[in-house]
Amino acid sequence: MAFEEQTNTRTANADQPEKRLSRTDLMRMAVRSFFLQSSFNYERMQAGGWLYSLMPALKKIYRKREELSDAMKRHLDFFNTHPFLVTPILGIVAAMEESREKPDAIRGIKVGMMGPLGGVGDAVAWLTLLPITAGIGASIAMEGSLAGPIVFLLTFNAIHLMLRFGGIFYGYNTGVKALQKLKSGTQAISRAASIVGLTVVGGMIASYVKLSTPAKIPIGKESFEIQKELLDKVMPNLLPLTYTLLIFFLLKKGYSPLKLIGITVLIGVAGKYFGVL
Amino acid sequence: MAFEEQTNTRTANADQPEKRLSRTDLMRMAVRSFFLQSSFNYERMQAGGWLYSLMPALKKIYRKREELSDAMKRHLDFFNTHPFLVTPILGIVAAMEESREKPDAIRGIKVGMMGPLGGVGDAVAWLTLLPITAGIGASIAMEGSLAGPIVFLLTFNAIHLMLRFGGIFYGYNTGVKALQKLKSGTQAISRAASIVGLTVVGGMIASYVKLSTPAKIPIGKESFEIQKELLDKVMPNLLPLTYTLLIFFLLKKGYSPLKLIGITVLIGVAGKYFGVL
Amino acid sequence: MAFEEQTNTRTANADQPEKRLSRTDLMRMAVRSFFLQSSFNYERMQAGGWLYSLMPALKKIYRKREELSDAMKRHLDFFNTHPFLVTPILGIVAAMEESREKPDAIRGIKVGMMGPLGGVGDAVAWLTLLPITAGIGASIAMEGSLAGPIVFLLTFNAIHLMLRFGGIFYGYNTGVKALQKLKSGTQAISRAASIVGLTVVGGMIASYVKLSTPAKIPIGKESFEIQKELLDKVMPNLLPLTYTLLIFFLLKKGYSPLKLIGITVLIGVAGKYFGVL
Amino acid sequence: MFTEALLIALWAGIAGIDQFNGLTHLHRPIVTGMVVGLILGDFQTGLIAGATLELVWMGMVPLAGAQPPNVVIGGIMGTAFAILLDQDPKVAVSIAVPFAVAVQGAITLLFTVYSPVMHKMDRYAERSNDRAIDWLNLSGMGVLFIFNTIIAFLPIYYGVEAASSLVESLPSWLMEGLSVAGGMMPAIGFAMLLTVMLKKQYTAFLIAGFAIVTYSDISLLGLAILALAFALYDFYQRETPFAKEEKTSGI
Amino acid sequence: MFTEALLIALWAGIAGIDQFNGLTHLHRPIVTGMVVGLILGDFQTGLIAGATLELVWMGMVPLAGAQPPNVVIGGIMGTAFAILLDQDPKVAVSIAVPFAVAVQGAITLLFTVYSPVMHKMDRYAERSNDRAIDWLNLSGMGVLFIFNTIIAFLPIYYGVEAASSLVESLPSWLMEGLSVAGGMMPAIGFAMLLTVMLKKQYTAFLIAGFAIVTYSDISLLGLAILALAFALYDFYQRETPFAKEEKTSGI
Amino acid sequence: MFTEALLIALWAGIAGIDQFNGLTHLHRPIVTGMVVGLILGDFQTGLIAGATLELVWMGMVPLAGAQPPNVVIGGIMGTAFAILLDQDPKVAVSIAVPFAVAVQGAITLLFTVYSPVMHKMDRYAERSNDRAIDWLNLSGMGVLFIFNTIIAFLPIYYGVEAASSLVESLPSWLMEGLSVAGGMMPAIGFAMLLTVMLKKQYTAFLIAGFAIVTYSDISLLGLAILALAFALYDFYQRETPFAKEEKTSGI
Ligand SMILES: OC[C@H]1O[C@H](O)[C@@H](O)[C@@H](O)[C@@H]1O
Ligand SMILES: OC[C@H]1O[C@H](O)[C@@H](O)[C@@H](O)[C@@H]1O
Ligand SMILES: OC[C@H]1O[C@H](O)[C@@H](O)[C@@H](O)[C@@H]1O
Repeated sequence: MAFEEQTNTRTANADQPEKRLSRTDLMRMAVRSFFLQSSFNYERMQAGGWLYSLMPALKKIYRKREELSDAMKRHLDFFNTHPFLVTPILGIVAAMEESREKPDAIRGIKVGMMGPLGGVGDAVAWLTLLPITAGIGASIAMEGSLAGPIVFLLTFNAIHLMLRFGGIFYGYNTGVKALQKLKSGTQAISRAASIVGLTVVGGMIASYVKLSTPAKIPIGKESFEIQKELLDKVMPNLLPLTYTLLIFFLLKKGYSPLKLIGITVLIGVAGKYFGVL
Repeated sequence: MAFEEQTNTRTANADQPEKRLSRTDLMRMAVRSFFLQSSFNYERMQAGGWLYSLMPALKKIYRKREELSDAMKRHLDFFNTHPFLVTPILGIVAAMEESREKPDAIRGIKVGMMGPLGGVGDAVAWLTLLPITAGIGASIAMEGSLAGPIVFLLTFNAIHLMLRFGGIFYGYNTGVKALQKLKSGTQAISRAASIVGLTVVGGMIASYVKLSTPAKIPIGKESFEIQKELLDKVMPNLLPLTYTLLIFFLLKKGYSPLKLIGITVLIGVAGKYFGVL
Repeated sequence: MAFEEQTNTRTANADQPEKRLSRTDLMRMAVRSFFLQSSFNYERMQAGGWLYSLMPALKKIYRKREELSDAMKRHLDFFNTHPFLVTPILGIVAAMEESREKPDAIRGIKVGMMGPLGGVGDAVAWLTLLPITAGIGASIAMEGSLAGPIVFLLTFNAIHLMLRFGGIFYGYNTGVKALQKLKSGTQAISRAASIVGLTVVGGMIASYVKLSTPAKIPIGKESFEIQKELLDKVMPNLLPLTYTLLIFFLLKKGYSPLKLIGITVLIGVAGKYFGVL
Repeated sequence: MFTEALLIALWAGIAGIDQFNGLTHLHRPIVTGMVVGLILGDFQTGLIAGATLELVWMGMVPLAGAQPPNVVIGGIMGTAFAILLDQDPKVAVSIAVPFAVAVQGAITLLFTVYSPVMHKMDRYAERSNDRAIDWLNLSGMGVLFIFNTIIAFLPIYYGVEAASSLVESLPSWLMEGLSVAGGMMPAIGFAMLLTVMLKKQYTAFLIAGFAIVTYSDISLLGLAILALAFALYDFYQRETPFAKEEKTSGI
Repeated sequence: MFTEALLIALWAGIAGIDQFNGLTHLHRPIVTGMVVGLILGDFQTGLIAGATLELVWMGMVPLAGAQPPNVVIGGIMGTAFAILLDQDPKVAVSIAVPFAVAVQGAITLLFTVYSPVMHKMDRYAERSNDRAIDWLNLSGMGVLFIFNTIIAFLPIYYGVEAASSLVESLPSWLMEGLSVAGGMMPAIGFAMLLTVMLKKQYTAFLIAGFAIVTYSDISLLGLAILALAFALYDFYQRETPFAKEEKTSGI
Repeated sequence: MFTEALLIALWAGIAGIDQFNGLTHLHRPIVTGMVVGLILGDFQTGLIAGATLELVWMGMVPLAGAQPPNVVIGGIMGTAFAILLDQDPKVAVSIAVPFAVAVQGAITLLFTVYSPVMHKMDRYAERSNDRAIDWLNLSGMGVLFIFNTIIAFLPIYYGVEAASSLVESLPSWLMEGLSVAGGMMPAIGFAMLLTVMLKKQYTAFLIAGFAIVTYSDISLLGLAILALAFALYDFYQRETPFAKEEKTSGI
C-alpha cells in the first residue's frame, strides 16, 4: 500500500513548520461544511462545496498566489461523500496540505476516503439514525404531543453535530493514522447500527402499518369475525407484517416505490369499497 | 474414506445414460414414502416400505428380470430412519442405482445415512416441530377456538411436506455430495431446533402445568393464603416448575412414565381430599 | 511454576499415612471458619481466626508438642481472604500439612490463594449475591410481606453454606490440583456474576430510585405537567437514571459517599421547598 | 348412541392409519378431540379435552420404533368419556391412560407378529413380483384400521352406561382429585421431552422460556418467534467470527 | 388565506434549503407538519399528518445523489391539504405523493442544469478568487429557496377551492379508502429501508423487534435501548474472545 | 419503653456479632428492620423502612477490611426512630446516616486497638496452648456484643423524647424534603455498586436491566432469572466454539 510511503514523506518534511492551523480555522471549516451541497450538481456533485469548506485551510497554508491557485484547482475535482462525515476528510486533507504532501497522495486519500465514508454515512445516518429518531419522534407526535418533533430534532442533531465537529479535529489530529482506525471501527459501527436499526424497523412495522379486515362470516345467527377470531389468534399484526414483506419482495423484483404507492392506493380504495378493509 | 472412490466409479461409468428418472418418478417415490411404515415390524422395521417406495426407480433402471429381482432382494434388508427424512436417502440411492454403483457402496450409504437422519429427524420433527406446533395449537384450542387444530395441521404439514418433497429432489440431484452438506447442516439445525424447542417447552411449563394450593393458615381472625401471599410472591408458577423438575429427575432415575402418571393421580386425589390441592 | 515440584514432593512422601483427617475433622474446620473474623484486627486481619479454624487439622497431624507449636506459629502470619471462600484454602492447606509439604510451599499456596479468592469472593458474594438476594427480598418486603426477609435469608444462606461446606471438601480432596480448576473457573464465574448482577442493578435503579417532579408550566387556563407530558414521554424513570449516573460520576471523581448523602439530603429538602421535587 | 359410537370408531380407524402412514398427524388428540366433540355434539369440551390430552402426550413420541402409550386410542377415549360422562375436560387424562397403555401393548404385539410378512416379501422379490410387494406392504393399513375401529367401538357402545353409574357412585372429591391430577399431567409430557432434549448448554433457553411466559403476557407463538430470532442470531454468530467478517470489510 | 399561503410558502423555502444545506432535518414531515398545522390553526392534525407522512418517507433518503420523491413539498402539501380539506390525516399521504413526485423530477433537472457552475469555479480558482467561489457556492441556496417557495404557494393559494369542491363531489368510500391506503403506506417506507439494510445475518433482529412490539407494551425508545444493549453485548463478544480474556485473569 | 429499648439493644448486639462472625446476614436492615418493627409493634413500617435502608446500603460492603458506614446501627436506628417519631419510612435514611457514620469510626478504632491480641496469640502458639487461642479468638465477639448493645440502647432510651419535640418544631416541608431525599438515596447505593462492578463490556446488561424493568412488569426475581439464562448462554457460547462442537458431530 501507498500509505507507508506517504507517512515517510511526511516525516521527511519534519523541518517544515507543522500545526499552523488554529482551532478557529478548523471550526470555520466545520461550519462551512454545512454548505457542502450548496452548489450540488450532477457533473462534480459536492466539488464546489468541498473547495468552499477547505478554503480556510488553503488560505492559511498557501500564502503565495500561484500556490493557492494551484491548490484550489486541485480541489475542484469530482467529490461526493456523506455530508456528516466530510469533516474527517477535511481534517486529514488539511493536515496533509499543511505538511506539503505530494498532490497525488492527497488526491489518493481524498478519493479513497470519500467512497467508504459515503457508504457508512448513508448506512448509519440516513438508514439508522434518521429512522430511529424520526420513528420515536413520530410515535410521540402521533399522540398529539409537541414533544415529538422536539425530541426528534434534539437527538438527531446531537449526533449530527458531534459527527461534524468531532470529525474535523479527529481527522486533523490523527492524520493518516485515522485511516486505519476508521477501517476497523467502520465494520463494528455498521454492525451495531444494523442491529439497532433493524430491531426498531421490526418494531415500527408492528406499530405503524395499519391493516386489518372488518370482514365477518355469518354462521347462523352469530358471525365469525375474521380479524379477531382467526388472524389475531394466529398472530396480532399478521396483516401489516405480510403486507410489508410483500412490498419488500416486489421492490426486490424491481417494482418502483411509486408503482407500489399506486397499488396501495388501489388496494385501499377497492378494499373499502368491497368492505374487506 | 470410501466416498472418493465411489465418485470415481461413477465418473468411470459416464458412458451409461444418466438421469433417466423423470420428475414424475421422483414424485411417485415421495408419495409412496407416505407408506414407509405400512408393513412395520420388529424384524426389519421399515424394510418393506422402503422397497415399496424405491420401486418406481428400480423398475425404470432395471429392465431385465434378473437384475430387477437382484435389486429388490438387496433392498429388503433391515431399514429404519425418520419417516420425514427418508426421501433424501431415496433420492441418493436412486441416483446411485441409476449410475450402477456397486451394491456394497449403495448399502453403505443407505446404512450410513439412516441412523443419523433417524436421530436428527426425531430431534427436529418429533421433539421440536411437533411440541411447538401442537403447543401453539393447544393454546388456541384451550380458548375454545377452532383455529387451534387448523393452525396445528397447517403449520405442521407445511414443514412435513417440504421435507418429504424437497428431500427427494435434493437427494437425487446432489447425489453423494449431499452427504457432506448434511453433515455440517445437521449440527446447526439441531442446535437451532433445540434453542427454539426448549424455549417453548419452558414457556409451556409455565402456561400449561396447573398446580396451586388453596391452603390457608389462620392467623387470629385473618388467614394467610400460602399460594397468594408466599408462593406467588417468591415466583408465580413455582409449583408447576418444581413438579415438572421433580418428574424430570424421577424419569432420569429410571421411573417409568406410567408409574409417574399413577403417582400424579394419587397426589391429585389425595391432595384434593386433604384440601391442600 | 513451583506447583509441579510440590506435587512431586508429595508423591515422594507416599510412605506417609495419607488421609488421616476424618469427615468430622473437616466439618469442624468448616464450622470454626464462621469465626474467622472474631479477632479481626488491622495488624494481621484474619490471622487469629485462621489458626483457630485450622486447629482441628493441626492437632490431628502433629502429635508431638514441638511440631504442633511450630505449625501453630507458622499459621499466625497475616491472613485475609473472603470469609465464605476460606474453606477451600483450609482444605488444601490441611491436605498439604498432612502430607508434610515443606512449610515454604504451604505458605506460598496460602498467600497465593488468599488474594484472588478474596477478590472473587468480594465480587461474587458482596457485590452480586448480596445485592440480588437483598434486592429481591426488599422488593417483596416493600409490599409489606414477611416473605421478604425470609426469602433473603434462605437464598443468601443456601449459597453461603454451600460455599463453606462444599469448599472444605473440594479443597481437601482435590488438593493443589484444585488450584488450576479454580483459575479457569474464577474468570467464568466472575463474568456470569457480573452479567446477572449488573442486570439486576439496572432493574433496581428503575424500580427503587424515586425521583420525579410535580412542577407544571401554566399555559393559559391549562397547564403542562413536566413529568407526565415531557419526561415520561421521553422515557419513564429518566430522572432516577440520570441521578444515579450523576452520583456514579461524582464517585468516580472522588466525592465520598458521605458527601453525596449530604448533597442528596440538601437537594431533597430544597427541591421540596421550591416545589420542584 | 350406535351411530355416534360407529362414527367415532371409524374416525379411530382413520387416525390409527395416520399414526404410522401418512403421518399428517390428524391422529393427535388436538384434532381427534375436536372431531369426537363434533360427533357427540359438544364441540367446546372436545376441543379443550383434546388440547389437554395433547399436552400430556407431548413427549410421548415413537423413537426408534418403541411405542409409547397409544396416543390415538388415548385421545379418543379420553375425550369421548369426558363428554359422555359429563366430566371436566381435565378428568379426560385419567380416563385416557388405562386405554392408552393397554393399546400400547397390543401395538407392540402387532409389530412382532407382523414379522413373517418380511419372508413372504423375500420370496416375491425373488420372482421380482412388485405388485405383490405393493399389496403386502399396504395390507398393514387394513389391519390397523380394523384394529382401531374395534378397540374404539366396544367401550363406547357397551361401557358408557356402566362407567356412568360408576362415576355417579364415586365421591365428588375423587372426580375433583382426578381433575387436579389432569391439570398436573402435562408436567409428565414436558419432563419426558426434557429427558431427550435437555443438554446443559441449552438450559439457558428452558429457563428463559419459563421466565418470559411467567412474567409477561406473551403467547407461545410470540415466544417461539423470539426464540427463532435468537437461534438465528446464534447461528450467524457461530458461522462468521468477527475476524473473518472484518477481513472482507471496506475502505 | 393569502397570509397563510405566504407563511407556508416561506417555510417551504427554508425547509428546501435545509434539505441540502445545514441538514438539521427541520425539513422532515414530522417538523414541517407541525409548523404547517400551527400556521393553519390546527396544530393537532398537523402533528399527526406530519408523523404519518414521516413514516411513509422513512426509507426514501437521497443515496449517492439520487433523488427520491421530494420530502419537503410532499410533507408540506400533504399536511396543508389534509387540514384545508378537513380530511383524516391518513388521507394526507395520497395527496402528498403526486406533488412529491413532480418535484422529484424538478430537483433532478435543477442539479443537471447547475453543472456549468463548475466551469465558472474553475476559472475563479485559476485566479485564486476565493470570494467569488464562496458566493457561487452559496448561490444555490437562493435558487432552492425561491423554487420551493413558489412551488408551495401556488397550489395552496389557487388550488384549495377547486380541490375542495372536487373532494365534496367524491363518494365517501373513496376518501375512506384513501385513508385505509394511508394507513398501509408506511409499509412502503419500511420495505424500502429493508431493501438497503436487511442482510440475512440481521434477520434475527427484524423478527425480534416485530415480536417484542407485537407481544408487549414497550415503546420504540424502549425497544431501541434494548437493541442497543444487545448491540453492545455483541460488540464486546466479538472483540474479546474467551481465550484472550482468560489469559489476563488472576490467581 | 425500657423493655423495648432493651430488646432492640440486645438484638443490636446479636446483629453486631453476625456482622463479622457467622455472617448469616441477619444483621442487614431488611431483617433488623422487621425485628425492630416487631419489637415496637409496627411491623409494616419496620419492614418497609428496613427495605428502604437495605437499598441505600446496597453497595456499602466491607472490601479488604475497610469499613463503610455501619450497616447494623444504621439499620436499627433508622427504623427505630422512623417508627418512634411516626415518620415516613423514607425519612429513616436521613436519621440512620449520622449514627452509621459515627459507628463506622468506632469500629475502625476497635480493629486497631485489637492488634496487640496477636502478640498474645504468638506466645500461646509458642506453648502450643490451643485452648487459650480458641478463647482469645472468640473473645472478640463479646466485645462486639457489648459495644453494639450499648450504642443502640442509649439513643433510643434517652434520645427519643428530645428528638420527638425537635421534629414537631420543624416545618413540614423539611420532613417531607427528607422523605424525598430518602427516595433518592438508593441511587447512592447503586452508584457505589457500579463503581466496583461496571466494566465497559458489561454496560449492555445495566442498560438492558434498566430498560426491561422500565418497560415491563417483570419482578426483580424474574429479571434475575432472565439474566441468569443469558449468563448461561454466554458461558457455553464462550466454552464451545462452533468449530469444536462440529467436529464431534454425527453422520
Ligand atoms: O427413530 C427413527 C424412527 O424409528 C421408527 O421408525 C419410528 O419410531 C419412527 O417414529 C422414528 O422416527
Ligand atoms: O451517498 C453519499 C451521499 O451522496 C450524495 O451526496 C447525497 O445523496 C447524500 O445524501 C449522500 O449521503
Ligand atoms: O476483601 C476480602 C475480605 O477482606 C476482609 O476480610 C473483609 O473486608 C471481608 O469482608 C472481605 O471479603
